[in-house]
Formats: sequence, structure tokens, C-alpha cells
Amino acid sequence: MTDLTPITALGAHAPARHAFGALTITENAGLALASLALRRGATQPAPLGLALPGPGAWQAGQGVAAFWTGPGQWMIEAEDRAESDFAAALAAEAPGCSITEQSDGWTAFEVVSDRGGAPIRALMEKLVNIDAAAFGPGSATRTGLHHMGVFLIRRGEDRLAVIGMRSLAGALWHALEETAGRLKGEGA
Amino acid sequence: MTRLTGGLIDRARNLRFTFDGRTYAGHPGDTLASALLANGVRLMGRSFKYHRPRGVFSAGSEEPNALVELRSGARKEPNSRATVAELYDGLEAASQNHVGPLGFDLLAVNDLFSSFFAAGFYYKTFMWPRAFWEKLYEPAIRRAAGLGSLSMQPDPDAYDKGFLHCDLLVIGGGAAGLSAALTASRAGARVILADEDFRLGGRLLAESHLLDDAPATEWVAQAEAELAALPNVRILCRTTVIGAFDHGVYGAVERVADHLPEPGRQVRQTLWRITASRAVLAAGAIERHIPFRNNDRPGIMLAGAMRAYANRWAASPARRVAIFTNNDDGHRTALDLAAKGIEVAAVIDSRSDAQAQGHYRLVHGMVCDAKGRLGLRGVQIDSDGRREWLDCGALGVAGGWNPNVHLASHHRGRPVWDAALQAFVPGEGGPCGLIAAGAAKGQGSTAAALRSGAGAAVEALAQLGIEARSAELPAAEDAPAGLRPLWHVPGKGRAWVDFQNDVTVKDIKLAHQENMRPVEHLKRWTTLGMATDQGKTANVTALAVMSELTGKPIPETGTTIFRPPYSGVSLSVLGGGDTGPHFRPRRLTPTHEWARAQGAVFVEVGPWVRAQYFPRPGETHWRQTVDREVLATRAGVGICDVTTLGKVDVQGADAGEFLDRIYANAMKSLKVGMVRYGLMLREDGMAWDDGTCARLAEDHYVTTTTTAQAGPVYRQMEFARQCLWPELDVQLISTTDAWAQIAVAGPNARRLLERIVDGFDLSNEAFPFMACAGLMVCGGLRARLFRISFSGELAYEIAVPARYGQALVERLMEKGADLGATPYGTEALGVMRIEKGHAAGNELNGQTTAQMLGLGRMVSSKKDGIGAVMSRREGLAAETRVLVGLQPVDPAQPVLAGMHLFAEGAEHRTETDQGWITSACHSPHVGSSIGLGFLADGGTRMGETVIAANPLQGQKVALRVVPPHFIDPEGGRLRD
Amino acid sequence: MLIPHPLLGLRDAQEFTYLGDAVLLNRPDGMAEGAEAAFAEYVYLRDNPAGVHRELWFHEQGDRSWLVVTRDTTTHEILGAELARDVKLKGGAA
Amino acid sequence: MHFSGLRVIREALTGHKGWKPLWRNPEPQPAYDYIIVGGGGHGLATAYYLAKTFGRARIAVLEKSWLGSGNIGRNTTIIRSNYLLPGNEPFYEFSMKLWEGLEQEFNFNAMVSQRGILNLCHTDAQRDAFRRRGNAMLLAGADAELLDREQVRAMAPFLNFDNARFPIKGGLLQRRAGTARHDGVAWGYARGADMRGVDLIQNCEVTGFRIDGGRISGVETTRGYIAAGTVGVAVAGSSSRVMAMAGMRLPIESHVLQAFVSEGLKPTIPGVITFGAGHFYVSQSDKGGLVFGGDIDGYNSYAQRGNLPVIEDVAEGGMALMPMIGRARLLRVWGGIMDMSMDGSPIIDRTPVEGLYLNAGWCYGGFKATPASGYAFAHLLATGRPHETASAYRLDRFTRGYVIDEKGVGAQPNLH
Repeated sequence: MTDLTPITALGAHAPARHAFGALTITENAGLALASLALRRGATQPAPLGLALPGPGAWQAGQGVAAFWTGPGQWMIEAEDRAESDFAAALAAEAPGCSITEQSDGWTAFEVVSDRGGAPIRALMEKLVNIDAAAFGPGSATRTGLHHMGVFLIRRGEDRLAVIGMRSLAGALWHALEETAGRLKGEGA
Repeated sequence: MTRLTGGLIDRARNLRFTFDGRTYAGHPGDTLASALLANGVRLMGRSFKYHRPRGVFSAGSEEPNALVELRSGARKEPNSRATVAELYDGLEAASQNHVGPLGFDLLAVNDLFSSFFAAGFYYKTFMWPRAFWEKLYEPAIRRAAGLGSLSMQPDPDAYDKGFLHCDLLVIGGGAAGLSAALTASRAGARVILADEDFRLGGRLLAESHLLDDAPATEWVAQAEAELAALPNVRILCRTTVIGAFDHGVYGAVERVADHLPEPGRQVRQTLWRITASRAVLAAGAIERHIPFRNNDRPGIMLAGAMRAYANRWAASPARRVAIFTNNDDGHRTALDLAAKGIEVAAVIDSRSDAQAQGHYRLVHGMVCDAKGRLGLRGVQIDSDGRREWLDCGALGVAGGWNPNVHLASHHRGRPVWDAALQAFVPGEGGPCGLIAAGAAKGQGSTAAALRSGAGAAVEALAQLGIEARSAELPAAEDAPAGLRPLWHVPGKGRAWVDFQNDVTVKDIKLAHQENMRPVEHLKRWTTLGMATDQGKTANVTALAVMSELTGKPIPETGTTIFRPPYSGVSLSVLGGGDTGPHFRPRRLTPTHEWARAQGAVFVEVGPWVRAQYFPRPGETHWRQTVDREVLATRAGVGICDVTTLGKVDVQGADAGEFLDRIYANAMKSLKVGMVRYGLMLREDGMAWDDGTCARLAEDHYVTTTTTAQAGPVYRQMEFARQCLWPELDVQLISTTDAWAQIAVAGPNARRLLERIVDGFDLSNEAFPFMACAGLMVCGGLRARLFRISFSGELAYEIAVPARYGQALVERLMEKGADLGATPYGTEALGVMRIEKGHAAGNELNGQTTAQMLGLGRMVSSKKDGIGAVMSRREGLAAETRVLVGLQPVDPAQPVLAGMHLFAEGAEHRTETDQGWITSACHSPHVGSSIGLGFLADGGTRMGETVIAANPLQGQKVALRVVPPHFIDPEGGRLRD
Repeated sequence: MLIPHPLLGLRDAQEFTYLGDAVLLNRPDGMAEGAEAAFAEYVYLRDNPAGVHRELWFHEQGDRSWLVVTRDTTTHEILGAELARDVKLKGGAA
Repeated sequence: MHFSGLRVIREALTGHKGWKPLWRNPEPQPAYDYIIVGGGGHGLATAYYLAKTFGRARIAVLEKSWLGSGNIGRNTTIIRSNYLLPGNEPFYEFSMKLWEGLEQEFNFNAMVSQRGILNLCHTDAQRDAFRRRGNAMLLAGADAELLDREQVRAMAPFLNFDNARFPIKGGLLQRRAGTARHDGVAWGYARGADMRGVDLIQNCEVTGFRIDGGRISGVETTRGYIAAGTVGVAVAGSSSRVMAMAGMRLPIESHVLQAFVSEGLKPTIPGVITFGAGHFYVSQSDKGGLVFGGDIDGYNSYAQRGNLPVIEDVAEGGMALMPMIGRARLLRVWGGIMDMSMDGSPIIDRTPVEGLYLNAGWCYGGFKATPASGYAFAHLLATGRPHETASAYRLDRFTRGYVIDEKGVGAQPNLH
């Protein structure tokens, strides 16, 4: 294991976490990501026991999950495995597929509500042009947020992951913080 | 004081406010206009052109006269309609557009000379002498024109944007809107009900008639309570739907905190982008007036507005009023005011058979003049030629109602003339999915509006496959208006059609006389309809006047297209959100925090923020710093974060074939473990982007792009993959952010790297120039190493997972301390690449060819690469300008990018221009300024002296033409 | 505007980047005789109809699919959308 | 009728009875020597110069709607000659010189106001590009000044200097640039042409060309066939549609550009200011409205309307550049249809049909070009040769590889 010390996407040694009224936003620094794309003629694999989901969907397994990112393409997530060579592990599970390491390409912010789905929907209304009511648990999509491209995953009624480009972590955190803070100001 | 009884104001609380410095009191529920009227204030503003005294004209957002500057300091808000400014404690307002006090505006002198200022006069004069326009005439016109003034300070409030989705958007919360919302929500549809007022009810709040034998406000309250309790309904009060856009997208502005002294922790306003499957336009109607001489006196207003002030706001502009009408609606105002104890001097009805509907004096005739400069004192009545002056402090004018068709015409669907209604109603070609209802489509009686709203909701939902039944509706008045058109009162003198812009009946006649007859010519010649109300109170009347003059019916005379926004919207909310440093997101490199700790100065590079240079104590000028960084790199080893270059991972059996087609040069032939420089052309044959292409495995490449073009290049690669050659087996994904990429450059680069790699042979034989490999560094960290050089030195780029980028740089600095390890920024990077003659953004500016860049031979003719064919066109082949190096003959002379190049002794003109300098810097290696530039026939002019001219800054410099490699032209340093 | 993505349903057009006429699918063969004339037409000339137009949109802030969208340029009404890849595999924009 | 201040006073004192129609409403004649298709700015200017400068007669302008209803009636009124490339700069400077004497020449006050245009730069590379451009302007006989940050601050202290995402580093100033009253320009040319016998025929749409043996003989219109030996088409926004009737495909796409005006305000902004980093430019009209705009919507369109994202984008740019305009209100947004050409530069050329000429492809820079475009097109129609400043605007430049691409973005019209 290397003796170099990693930093988070926000440039700190510990993941950020902040509560705004009903919403808590946490930087998920341990999340490993790897993309999986089908090659010509390949049959769709079921890596790590995951049934790869269809368009717009997210499928969770045991500590791993997958979401659809494009025709024949998925992103595979693994909890707390950012330090491992997750792409290599995935490649072994998906022969004949193109696998690319993506853990460090992204930063994941997990938004959790302690008052059910309404605060999550209120947050979404202010940030993304996605119909929050129709974006129920198990939904995943990429969309625009304050001039940035992000993945959204509705991990549960009361939780939403916002995954943005790592270099934009600060800008994305600012947008989430500002909006969640204003919702708190409005008493949401 | 003219405060009446009743009304929807909270008399238990007093709100103090000031107007032009005087303090008044009002109540919650008041608008500024209603409170001023209740305090006996009729004079509120001045008109645009003649600075005529003006009072409140309407009770809505269409108000053309009572515009004020609201609030003070940085929150000052010019041109605010007093009629919709909700009163709060401490409100400050000031009248605008006058010099001197409101009651004695010096610019009212314009009114005395009004006959010189007839429509279009300024097109005919102010032309001599020519220079006087900018110096004299125009500044004077500008000062006199305009309305309110800006504070010139940044807006201190916060704004938000948001996105809402629904099945049905109901625009307007009056009778039609409420019945539509009730009908739709009970069917389970997702409904948004938006109303610009701060209270639901629309005209129902302004009327005295009953719904199911109870005051209408009771039904409104019930409906509101039901809607508010439903989870599928969202009520947006204080929200104006400003525009209908394509595919059911509506813009709406919610005034979240405009009714408060300050927004506090809230935003002031929110811009909602509403995506609605269907919409019901229940925006009501706007009453029209009837022009007569001096019809703009303060105190003359729309009769419906007068009624609204009495019923809803318990205010009247005067104790004694008169009504001028051409329909039965005017009589309602008389009755309602009389019921409130106001003396009705007379109702003047232009219909000869009109009947009085209560105990008041009815005159069959017309109002033909008015007196009272700062406030109405009386009107002159003409009844069959008999004229009399009638004392009154206010006159309500009822000319019929114009349906509020605006949103229906935002897609250029033209309103159509309904002869029975004598009004324009929404026509075909309106926004898809928008159904008009209620007064907005001419269904003006309360009963008809209720029915129409419910019907529209049923129809809209049926289109969505949702079955709905009309809500049961209360019994309501259903009286016909009995309108007989009277478009203006004929006679001498000026009769205003467009109040704010001072367009009179005479102006329209003059436009007709001068052949400005098409409605758009009429508007543009007279400025009719161009005021803040955008013709809401003027256009139809003007069309009718023009129609009289041309003898053509109104629909043939024309109609006008309404454009968004429905009413004025602050630029703050449209541009809402971040305007400062977060205006656009910034991308930070993996070593940003480290660079900041080193005291780096940063620079914007497209979306990225990069370290420009790293000043050290004692360095007083950036040049010192940059020179040091360059020299240290060339002498020892320099370290630079180059993560910002775009990286695309290319995999698949046909990856090589694919890249062959993407790049101008060949890539399929590249050996595994090697890197090649790659040039991309646009399909039009021009040079587009460059970078490197590394082959990690038979079926796996990693390509890099320039920082600036990373997005477009990726898009183009996907275009090629999906649209041009989908049969190829290729998969693409961007990995720009995943890897921190650090350049390690200089003669000590290898020695430094040897100290961090885990058992990897870096010798020249094992890992030569342009080699690449995956490896481990720093005790087990995955990394990629590329032996490539932008600086011209022995150099590598090492990539590690981004989270380790900072630690890697720290480690390199630590391990390289004895080797002279020095961080360098984009400035030194630029100097070194100019010294080496590498093209960058200034050379690859989209206007240059491979040939100009000296890369013409890279464009392969043996394969069908993008842009190859068009790069061979006559004009591109004939281009003789090529990239050369330029060095001042006198080393003390500056070389600047943007200088133009000329042959010695030539005149400096466009025709003799031989090229330009693309990039320049001070080269510590050469010891002078140097430049790169494109020079005509440059390839054959080595050693020649040319003149670089910069007339912009008064410079002319003699330069020697040299090859574009100022350092190590043979490339020995790269390869050792 | 909303683009009816064939896989994802109605999506805000702001997520997309517009390119132009779908004839851009029909890239001539650069190695063929007369390629220069064919490319000049391909690169520069457009029907630019006032009416139904087949055009390319890239779902940049989405699934990175290129779509062929059929849209009326006078009303902006969208008549359909397909994956460009499918259109090309079926023989191009025709 | 000659317009003057004295005339205005005399008419004011006599009840305005003497004002005459600004132009006649003639019936179309069966035949003309010259037909100009399109009664917008360029068409009217062409007719004016054909009659006045080139002494031609028997000229008609055919307009499908009302005079000036095209882009001359819906633009942001900016005039300037701050171009980079030698194919463009001399032409736009020629136009600038025509603007400078225009009102006296056609005796109509089009309110040409030379209050300057300031293009802001935010990076060293942009400043380098401005230096190259400013020098190109000076070499072509135009005026230009390169300002540093403090000089910009002195001119426009209300800009966001201290809290900006894209800090202002300086600017390129052309003092002779400014604005003109767009409708006034159309009316001035129309009146001037009418006075010289040109028939301005409104509500007359061209529905086809009659071409015999490769030569034009006349046009079919909604008001009947009209014969003509020479036909010039100046119908920006509809160029592809009209030329398709002559069997031509053009290197043009039609796109919508939105423009904006605020409610009237007392004087606020000195000249024209453009914000390179944020898609925003602004000036203030004589009536006090802030007139501003940004990028085109970016998709092919013949609908004269745009969509909300561009409105937001433009307002965001405005707020980032000058946050003091926040409390001003947007009054009106409108859209115009632009001929977006494949290299961003126009076409003034003959066509493969003998006697049929084309003036097109102005992107969103056609207004400032109106005088020179009219002059150069008239020159081409009258003499058969291109005007010296418009000689690069050839149709075959795309095939031959002599494109004039100011932005360097290639054959993608929505990026120009």
C-alpha cells in the first residue's frame, strides 16, 4: 500500500458533511466507480451479481450497485472500495467488456433527509429540471445542474446522490450548500 | 381622506409608508395605489414625453401612469407600478421622471410645445450640424426620456431558479382559474395554480355580486382551502407567468419577498421554469378606455378599477365621481360606489337607449373634455350637442374589456376579432396545449367564466387521458354587457390613446396622413404600445382609430403580436443565482490546495483555474518568477500540473481504425507501449486540436486533447462513433478528472522519477522518448507514465488517481530537493513551449491549417481521416503563411502577440499585411523577447528582417525571421 | 423545448447540444473519385427547410447519445426522435 | 419634401396639414429593369443606391409584408467596423463611413449615434487577439484603441471589477461605433428610394422565378407576374427558401436570435459594451431602454421566437457583468431569423442563373452592414462587378477554400 495520503475532492483529508435543516449532505469519498461498456457482440454480463438496469434506472446489490449511463453503458459503484483497484476487480467479472476506472473522476455527495421525501423533492426543484415526483427510488439519470453535468441517483425516498466531476466538487458543493441553506431559511 | 367601509384590508393594523418624502398610513391588503387614493393622493407620476401629470389609471399590472421608484439605496426599483406594489410597513416610494417637484415638473414645458413633438418629429430634424447630435441633441433627449433611474449599485438580494412539472398549469386564480383548478385537482391531476396577485380570486375580489347568495370571497376561500389541502396541487400566489415557450414550458416569476421590507434569509424572487403537459389561460381581461380631450387628468381611470378600489380596497379617488361608459358594466361601478357612500355625479352613457340601473343621474352623451391639471376638477359633457361642465374629482371610464390574450400569442398565433364581443380573442396557432378560458377568451360574466374554466380543465385533461368532471359551480351573475363600441370621442384637442408614451388620436391621424398605416409602422412611428404596459391599455383602441381612418374593418387593419414577458421582470431574477465568483463553475486541479499553499498566482483557463506562477519571497515582478521557473526547469527539474488536458479512454477491437479516421495522421500503426503526437482536423480541413495518443494495449488507447477543446473533441468523437461509423467496435469515456497528470521536465527528470517508481526501468533503452506504461509508484500506487515533452526537455508526464495528485507533487518536491525541483505554472509552460516552437491555442485558433503549422505532411492521404479531403482545397493549398520564429534585431525591443508583419520598407496597410504574431514571451534562454507568428512565404525567409507593427500601441519593431525552435532544434534533449 | 429521447422520454433541450441537418450522417467516401466536390456539398450546403427538418442533437448532459430529431422549424413541433446510431445502421439520413 | 427643423416648426404652427406620405403605395408595373426582392434594410438600401448613385431607373422593391419588417425592424441597432479579417474589415469600414454621412445624405434622422463600442477581454489570449484585431482595424483605416483594466474602469465604473468569475483585463474600444435607430434607417432609405422613383410594393410576396435558358426573366408574385432583366434577392432569414425556388441550395441555415429591451431608464450606459466571457452585449436607446442580446438559440428555426434558457443565459451574463442592472425590468423579448452562413460571413454575388443576384448570409451582423451592403449590391447589379470592398463575399469561396471565418469555428453555423 502506498504511503501517500489521498485528499478528498474538496481538497481536505476528511469527507465534508453538513446539515441544513432536514437535509444532511455528506461527501462519499470511499465510493469506487468503474464504467462498463459492452463490446460488439458481447452478451450483457451480471457482474458482482448485479442485474444491469435499463435506461434511467439504478440497481443496488450487496455493497455494490449499478446505474445505466447510456446505451450499452453502465457505471458500477462499490461502497468503501475507492482505495482498491476496483476496475480490475470488475474487469474480471465482465469479460469482453470495456472497463474504465472512474473512482477519481467523480465526487459523490449523498443527500439524506430526516423528514421523508419532501425536502429531497424541494431540493431537486431548485437544482435540476427533472420531475422530482417521477424520480422515485431506483431512478438514476445524468442532467445539468448550475452549468455542470451531474448524475443523480435516488437511492431511497429520503436520499439522493449527486455525483459530479471531481474538478467541480467545490462548485457543486457550493450549489448544494446554497440551495439547501435557503430551503432551511424557508423552513423546509 | 377617501377611505370607505368594508374591503379586504386589515384595519386592525396600520402600515406607515412614505411617498415623495411625506408619510402616510395604510393597512395590510393595500397596494401603494390604493393606500395613496385612500389618503387623497391622485397625482402619482409624469408621462414619458410631455411630462403630463398623471394619476392611477388601473388596478393591475397593466398600469401605464402610476409608476414610482420603490425603496431606496441599492434596492431602489424604478418603474414600479403602484397598483401592484403590496404595502408593507416602512415602504418608501418616490415619483419619477420629473425635474423639480412632482407638482411642478420643469420638463412639463414639453407639453406647451407638444405640437412640435408630433409623431415622428425627431426623424425630421436634429440633423444639422452633424456633430451636434451626439454632443447636444441626443444627450438632451436622453435626459428628458427614460423613466425612473437605477441606483447604479449591485442588487444586494438573492434570487433563485427552479423547475416545476405538472399535468395542468392554471394561469390566473379568478373565477375561471379556480373552477379549472378545482375540476382538475379533483380528478387527481397534478395542478399548479399561478396568480400574479397576492390573493386568489381575481375580479371576484373586486365585485360586489354574490355566488350562491354569499359574498364571492367566501367561495374563493373555500376553493383555496380545498386546493391548499390537496397534495397534487401547488398554489403559487404573487407569481406571474411571463411567457409561454415551446412544448409546454412556461416561465413564471414568484415574488417571494417583495411584500416584505427586506427578504431576510429568503430569496427575493424565484424564476420557475414550469413544464406543463397542458395549461389553462385564465388571465382575465383588461378594461379599455375611451379617448377624449384631456382624458389623462389624474383622477380619470378605468371604471372597473374604480370599482375594484372601492370594493376590495375601500378606497376612492374622490368623494364625487362620474362614470363614462358605452356598456352596462359602467353602471355597476356607479351602483357599487354609491353603495359605498360615494356621490355619483352622473353616468354618461354613449348609448342613446341606455337605462339607469339605480338612483343616479344618467346622461346620454359623451365626455368631451376634462379640467384640473394636477387632479380632475370636472368633465365636460356633450349630450346631443349640449355641453355642460360637471364637477367631479374622478371619472371612471368603461369602454369594454379586452381579453388577456397575451400568452396565447407568444407563439405568434394571432388573436382573432370577435365581432359579437367587439374584442380580440385567442386565435389558432397558439402555444400547443394552452386552452383559454373565462374572460381571457371573452367569457366575461362570472357564471360564464366559472363554466368556461371547468370546461377547459375537462378538455385539457381528456387530452392527457384523464377523465374529469366539472366541479359543481356556484350560481353567479350572467348578465350581458350590452356593449356598443365607442372607440374615441371625436373633437379637437389631444385625446390620449397610449398614456405613458403620450400617443394621441391626433398622432394616429398623422401617421395615417404620412402613410404609416400598417399597424407595425403605426406603432414604430408613434411609439404606440411601446411603453411599460406594452400596449395593454392602448393597442386595440389605436387599431380602432386607424380602422376608422382607413375605412377598413378592425381585423383588416391588423393586430399586434404580444411578446414575452407578460409584464416587466427584473433582470436579477432572470439572471438569478450566482453573479459573482460562482457565476460559472470553476474546475480546480488536484493540486490546487497545494499550489495555493505555495503562494501560487492563479489564472482562468477556460473553465479551469490553474497556477500561473509561484512567486518566491523577494521576487517583485512576475517576470522574475517566470524566468526562474523556466531556468530551473531547463537546468534541473520542473514540476507542473497538466491535469486539465482532456483525456479520453478509447477501447474496442476497432479502436485503432477509429483513431485513424479521427486523426489526420495514422494511429493504427502505433505500437503498444508507445505514444504519438496527434493532429485533428475539422471536416472543413482546418487544424482543430492536437494532443497525444498512447496505446496501452492492442485494444486500448488513451488520447489527450487541449484543455480548451476537451468537450468539443469528445463530442466529435462520439459523433464519429455513433453517427459516422457505428459498425466499428469502439467504446469511449472521458477520464480527464480521474487522473492527476503531472509533468516532470528537465535534465534531472529521470533521476527524480527513479526515486519514486516501484522497480521500473526508466533507462533510455527500456523507456525511450514517446514510450508509455502502466506502473506502480510510491510503494504501490497505480500510475501511468508517458515520456512526452512540451518543454523541449527530457520530460515525462506521470498520472495517478486524482486523490493522490497532491501527495505525489509533495513527494516529488521532497525527493527532488537536491535536484533543483521547482514547481512551474502556465506562464513558464507557455514560455518553454514558445521556445520549443510548439503550437498552442493562439496558433490553433481554428483559422489555420496543418500546412501553416508546419504539419502539412502529417495529413495522411493514404486514409480517409476527417478533414483530409477538404484540406486539399485550392485556397488552403495556396496559403503561404507558415509558422516561423521571430526575434528582435535589437534585443531590447518588445515582441507582442497581435503585431502584424510587413516587409521592410513596405507601407502598413491591409493589402501589404504579411502575417501576424501569434504568441510572444520573454525568453530567458534567448535573452530577449521572442515570438511565433505566421508569415507569408515564411519558410523561405529565414534570416530576413521583417517589421512587426503595433499601431494600436505605437510600436514598430524590426524582427529577424528564424526557425520556430529557439531551443534544441535537433531534439537531442528529448531523446537522451 | 423538450426533446423526446427514445430511451429516456421527454428531456429538457438544454441538456442537448445541437449540431444541424442529419445529412451529416451521410459522410462521403474520402478515398472516392470526386471526393472534393462531394465533401464541399456535404460540409457546406443545406436544404434549410422551413418545415420538417431532420437534425442531430447530442445528449451531452445526459446519456451521450446522438439523436436524429424530426422537427418543424416553423412551429418547433417535434415529430419524432431516434438514436442516430440506429438511423445510420439503417442506411443514413436519406 | 425636405425635412428640417424649420419645416417641423412651420407644420407645428399650421396644424401638421402639410406632411405628405413618406412614400407612395404604387401598383406593380408589368415590367421593371431591376427588381429587388425584400423590402428590408438591405433591399431598400440597394434600391436607393441603384437609383441615386448608379442612376438606374425602372426599379421595384417587392416586400411580402410591410417595409422594414425583416431584421432591420428587430435588431439591437449596433453599428461598428471592428472586424479582423481582410475579407471583412474594409467592407465594414466602408459601411461605417457611409453611416457617418447617411442622415444628411438621405435627409432623415436615423439617429446614428457614435457613442463607441467596448469589447471586454478577460484573459491574456483574448487581449492578444484584440491586439491583432485592433491593428487590423487601424491598417484598414478604421479606429481602435486597446484599453487596460483601469481605462475600462474609468469608462464604465459600474462593471463588475472586483467580484467576478471572469475578471476584466481590458478592452478593445472603437469610438466611432455606436447605434442607429433601426426603423429610421429603413424609412430613410425607403423614402429616399421612393423620391427617386423606385416603386416600393408592400404585401407582394415572390412565389417563383421565371428562368428561360439559364437567364432570369421575371418573378411570380402574389400580385401577379412581374418581368425584370435583373433580380436581386435580399431576404435575410428566408434566403434558402427563396433561392430554392431558383433551384439553389445555399451554405446557410436559418436560426433565431433573441433580442431584449428593458423598461425606460434615465441614462445609465455610455455606449455599447460586450461581455466576451458571458454572451451578453448592451446599449441604451435614446428612449432609455437597455437594448441587449446574446447568442442565438442555436437550432434551425423559422419561428420568430426563442426559448427561455437563452433568455436566462443572457440575463445571467448581464448580471455577472453589471450587477447594477438587476432592478431594471425586462420589457420585451423578440426573435429574428438570421441567415447563419457556414463561415459567419455574408454573400454578395451573382448566381448560376444569369441576371439573378444574391445578397445573403449576414448572420447576426446585417444591420451595421446595411449601407455598404446596399451600395455593394447596387454596384454589382448595376455594373456586373463586385464592389472592391465586397470582393471576397463570393458563393464559390466554400468550394474553393477561401472562407472568411472570423470566429474560427468552421462550417457550423450556430457557432458563428
